[in-house]
Amino acid sequence: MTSPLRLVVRRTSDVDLPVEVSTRIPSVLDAVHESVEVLARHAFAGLPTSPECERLRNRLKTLLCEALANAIVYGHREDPAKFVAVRIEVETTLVRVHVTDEGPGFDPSAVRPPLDPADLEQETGRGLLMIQRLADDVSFNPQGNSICMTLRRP
Amino acid sequence: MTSPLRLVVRRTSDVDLPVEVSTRIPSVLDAVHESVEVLARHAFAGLPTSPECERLRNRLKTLLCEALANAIVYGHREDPAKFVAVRIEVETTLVRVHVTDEGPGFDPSAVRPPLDPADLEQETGRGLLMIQRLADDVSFNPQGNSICMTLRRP
Amino acid sequence: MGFTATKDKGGVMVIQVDGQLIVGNRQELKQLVQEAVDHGEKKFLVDFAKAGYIDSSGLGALVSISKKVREQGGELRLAGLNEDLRSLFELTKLDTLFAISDSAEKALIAF
Amino acid sequence: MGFTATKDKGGVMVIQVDGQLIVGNRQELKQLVQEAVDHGEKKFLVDFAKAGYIDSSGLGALVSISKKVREQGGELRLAGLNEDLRSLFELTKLDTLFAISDSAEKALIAF
Ligand SMILES: Nc1ncnc2c1ncn2[C@@H]1O[C@H](COP(=O)(O)OP(=O)(O)O)[C@@H](O)[C@H]1O
Ligand SMILES: Nc1ncnc2c1ncn2[C@@H]1O[C@H](COP(=O)(O)OP(=O)(O)O)[C@@H](O)[C@H]1O
Repeated sequence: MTSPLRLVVRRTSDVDLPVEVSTRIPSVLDAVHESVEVLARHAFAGLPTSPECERLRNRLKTLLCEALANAIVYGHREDPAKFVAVRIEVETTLVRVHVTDEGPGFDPSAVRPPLDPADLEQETGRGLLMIQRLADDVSFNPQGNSICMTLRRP
Repeated sequence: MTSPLRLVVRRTSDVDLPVEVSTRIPSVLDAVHESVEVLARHAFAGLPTSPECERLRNRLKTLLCEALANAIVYGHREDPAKFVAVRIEVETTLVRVHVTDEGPGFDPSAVRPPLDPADLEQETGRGLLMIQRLADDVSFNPQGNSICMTLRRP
Repeated sequence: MGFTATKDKGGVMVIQVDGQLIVGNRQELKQLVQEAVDHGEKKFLVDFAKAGYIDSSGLGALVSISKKVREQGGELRLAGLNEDLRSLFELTKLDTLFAISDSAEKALIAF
Repeated sequence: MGFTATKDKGGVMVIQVDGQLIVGNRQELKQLVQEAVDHGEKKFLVDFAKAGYIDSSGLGALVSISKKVREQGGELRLAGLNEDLRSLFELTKLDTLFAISDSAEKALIAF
């Protein structure tokens, strides 16, 4: 004789919950790596470990490195008493990363990356170029001290 | 002949990065479970899966259930157009959970949980009691519509 | 998240709580027990061995179903509570209201 | 996070990038190569097979060490770049500056 079995499975509620992860990072280049790892961990918590998501994670980390380094070096002249504000909006279809410094800002449209063959041996100047190509969308506040980088989620 | 091996291991920077996880939850009781799971996932990202951390995680989830249910039912009368704001501060030694509703607030010191033997069959009234006993510290804003629950991390 | 109900050989409805018993799913538990009571079931065991967390609404639901079962001359037992879950019953004094066994096996013998 | 340098039988310094090459650790790479160059090493291979991400500071460091190695009459090759890492070299046009091989094995044959 088998015993009767009843299974009650609850409907899963379709909550589409946008979560924000934010922090303030001291303006020290040595803090960039740890900060990037911590932020990526919290922002992408629960993201599967598929190769596709791993790529998105690495893309986010590169973008964070670029924006943090610029905020620390140009925005704050590496003054450890100044903090870079990072806010990551995680939604179902996209991730928006805001990096804001307390510096004077700049005009991103005036930046010329070293793409000429004669300039390729320059060590710097490729940060914005990489941001513009790695992010699905990039915008700045009018002052130019706050960048917003958008990534579409796979 | 063995080849010479050199290993450069970078000093790990001791960044103690406080991270904040926040969201807004529609005032629907059916959204509580999913919200609690999502919040716990983001807040405790990277927390090891030791039994001790699992206990902390479950304690956080119970606390979130209590505070969210109260905000939704008493603060917002289950009006789905109103949102409960949740902000979780994650620091090395503690976690602080803020739950804020747009309601009138209340006086928590006036609440009497049903602890008398004659009252034990009451179905409700145990939420604040559980919060006070599960959290390491509890405080309210003066209006009583925002609770802050602190958990010490193991 | 959900409940699995199985009737054991001794005629006890064993209800396993899967994951959590909280404000979001306590209605399902109440409904499950109500239907079983309407069906004439008398003996209930709620097993928390696979439960991670419960809230005060979940405790309230247990108070409610235990009342319902007793009114019909039945009996409800709880089992499988880990240390933390058990402490919730203690701090609310509900440990004095419920018959709590360490394990489902022990509870089934006690019926 | 770090670099592992091994000298292979053919006299090539193989530098493995572990995890990432970014603003926070590029100085270590530059220092490592500088010391090896000072020591008379001529052939360098930077292997990215175990690297997850790099930033523009990391690319800058590669530009810098490749210049240094060339000035001493040496040779630097890159290998093990996955599709995403490789695309960073393409979009910065640095793929025209570096000798890039698919794998460390192929790069070692090319020296
Ligand atoms: N947050 C910022 N505040 C002020 N100026 C900035 C900021 N970010 C970038 N810049 C300016 O833009 C220029 C280009 O930056 P980038 O493309 O990242 O290259 P790099 O940082 O290697 O110079 C910098 O040299 C700097 O003048
Ligand atoms: N966010 C809130 N806004 C207004 N009143 C609240 C709020 N939270 C709790 N209360 C009041 O405190 C009382 C006790 O709450 P609680 O201990 O959680 O038990 P229960 O929710 O089961 O009634 C509630 O009945 C309600 O009157």
